[in-house]
Amino acid sequence: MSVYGIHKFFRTCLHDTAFRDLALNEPEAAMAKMPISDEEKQALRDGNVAWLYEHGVHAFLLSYLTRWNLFGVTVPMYSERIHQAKDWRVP
Amino acid sequence: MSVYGIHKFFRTCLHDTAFRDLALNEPEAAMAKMPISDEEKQALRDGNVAWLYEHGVHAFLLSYLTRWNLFGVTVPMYSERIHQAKDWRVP
Amino acid sequence: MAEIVAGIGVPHTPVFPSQVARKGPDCEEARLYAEIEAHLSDARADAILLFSNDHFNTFFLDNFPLFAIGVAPATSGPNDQTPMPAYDVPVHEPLAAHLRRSGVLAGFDIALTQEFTLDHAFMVPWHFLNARQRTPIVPFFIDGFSNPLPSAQRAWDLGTMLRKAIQAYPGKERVAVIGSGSFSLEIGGPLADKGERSGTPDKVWAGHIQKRMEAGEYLQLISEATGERMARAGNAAGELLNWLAMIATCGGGKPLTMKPQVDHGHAFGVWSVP
Amino acid sequence: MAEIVAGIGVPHTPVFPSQVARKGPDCEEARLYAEIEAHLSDARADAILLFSNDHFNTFFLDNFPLFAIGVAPATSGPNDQTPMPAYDVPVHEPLAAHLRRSGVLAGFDIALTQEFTLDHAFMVPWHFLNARQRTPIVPFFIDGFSNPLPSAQRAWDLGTMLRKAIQAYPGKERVAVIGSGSFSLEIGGPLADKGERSGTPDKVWAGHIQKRMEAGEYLQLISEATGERMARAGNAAGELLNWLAMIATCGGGKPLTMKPQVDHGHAFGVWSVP
Ligand SMILES: [Fe+3]
Ligand SMILES: [Fe+3]
Repeated sequence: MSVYGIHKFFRTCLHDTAFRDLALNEPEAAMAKMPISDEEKQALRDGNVAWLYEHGVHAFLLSYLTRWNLFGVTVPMYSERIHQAKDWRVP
Repeated sequence: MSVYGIHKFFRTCLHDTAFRDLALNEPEAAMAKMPISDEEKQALRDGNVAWLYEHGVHAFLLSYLTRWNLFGVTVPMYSERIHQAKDWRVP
Repeated sequence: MAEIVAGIGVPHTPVFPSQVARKGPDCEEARLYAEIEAHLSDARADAILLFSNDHFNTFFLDNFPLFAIGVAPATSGPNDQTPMPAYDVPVHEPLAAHLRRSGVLAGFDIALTQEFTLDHAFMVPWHFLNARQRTPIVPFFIDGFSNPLPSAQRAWDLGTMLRKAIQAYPGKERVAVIGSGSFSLEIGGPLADKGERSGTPDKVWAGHIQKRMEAGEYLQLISEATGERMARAGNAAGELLNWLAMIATCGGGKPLTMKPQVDHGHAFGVWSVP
Repeated sequence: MAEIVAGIGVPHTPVFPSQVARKGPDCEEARLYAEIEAHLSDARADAILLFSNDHFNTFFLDNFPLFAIGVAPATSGPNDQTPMPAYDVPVHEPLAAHLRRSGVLAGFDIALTQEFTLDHAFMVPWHFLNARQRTPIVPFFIDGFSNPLPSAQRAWDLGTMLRKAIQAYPGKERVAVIGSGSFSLEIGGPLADKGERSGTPDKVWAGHIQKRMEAGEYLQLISEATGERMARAGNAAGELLNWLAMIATCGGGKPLTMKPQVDHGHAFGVWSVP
């Protein structure tokens, strides 16, 4: 899994305000516009940032969740969850 | 002059059929949508392919003129004119 | 340890698919491609590394890579209105990702392309050589069309690096390598034939390239194939770089067979893979 | 023969413009940038080569260059909603085109970018150092943010090549060189501070980089700054590459001054230009 679609989802949220509004108001419709798998969709719905990070999502783009509290994710929630993630950078 | 706008004009004609139709039916409106200079516009209006080539337009993109006879340029006209151009490749 | 099992050079002339559809399987192009398709099929490849050059279709000058590699599950084409069937194309994503990573770590500044379609430069070879087999490809984009081009030495070094990277790939894949393009071809420029949109301005250079390749004289060819020399053979003559990268990836041996179409300034070749 | 007249390293922290606007000209960041702005102004540059890294704003993974150079009459920014003034930015197009051409001919596979906007990585340095002078820039994009990164050696070699290319430019331009970014910074990852979106996970590494630079120990720094080492200092720590390219372009001398902001994992530096 390349997580390209997840990256595109977040990047589009920043650069396309109409898409961002859709992601906030109708997240299922927004996700359907992106090449993301069912597993990835579930992780987004759950705000499961640890799973997303462990599967290769760039943390900078992932943290866009907190810019607009997408899927209800706040900074404290995000921080607590991301610190549970296995960090694949450090072997 | 980078002739980037001329390159973009031709490339958009191939990839965007609405723009191509505009270029055929309202060439002034089509040119106005692109970052091209007045001098470049005049060369397009005149079908002055030698001038455009000499100023650095990629011949492959330039020859898109003949795909749809943009600005009235046909293959025989194009060929005759391009052979008048100074070829900057061969010193 | 993946293995290189076939090396192939072919043109990607965009009118060939429609011409062959019209003229039938006995025309020259049909037979030349069919022989190579048979060779490729016999090689039982699991992946095909395909070097070719975009013609301002996949990429434009707003962000034009010198080298790029497509890393995605799949792609499609043609994206440039070439009269030919449309195809969905599987990509060998893990091998593509490995080659991109290996290249960057080895000092090759290769752009990463995760969402893209392909123009005739990739799809004409696909149509004739792989539309039946549907072996996943790794699309490798070399700028052979927008000056300044990478040097012939750089294209060669790229292939040499990719050869090592393929051999270091942690899988048992059998990898075929294709390079695609012309040795002499001018489209739309002053070197085109009078009254035509294109032409083959330097058949002597095209023939010379063939002789150098048949003799395995790549060092000499690389020093001869300067940007200026290629430009004088037409504005698509830089497509030689796709062949050089293919040959280096295959280890720099001689062609097993090489059949020119002299009037077209290109050839159909099969390489040894020592 | 153009001439290199200043070398500068600064951070591009996106909150700095709004913070400084709020806190006024006596706050630490305001003073640090102001000193460097004065140095740059004294250098009377005709062009500024600015190395920085895009953060998925100018480029995305559909076509993500490892190295790219902006060749256009002008650009603008920020394109990423950084709270700061919007600017139109002149580009030194002839120098940019020369450096791209020189780089390709020297074996650097640099993407060509003829229509683009800039994110905070370029616009924060512009805002503090050049918004008054408005010296035309040459934007040079180095991937310091999306793995795999170019190696530290590659960034150094890039700068060494660009130094020669600047000196070979057929014009009398005075060229300043800026590299921008952090030595340790994590945004959104597990190394961020608890409860925060970012953090400075490796102040020791940032301090070590500063010591290496002050001693001119670049060979050692290059061998230490592996992709893994930088990654352990945070997902933006690869921005060190922008500094290394700047220092090599300036001839590899020692900094004249280097003032760290330890808590931020970055520094403000001015280089000798031997
Ligand atoms: Fe071609
Ligand atoms: Fe940054």
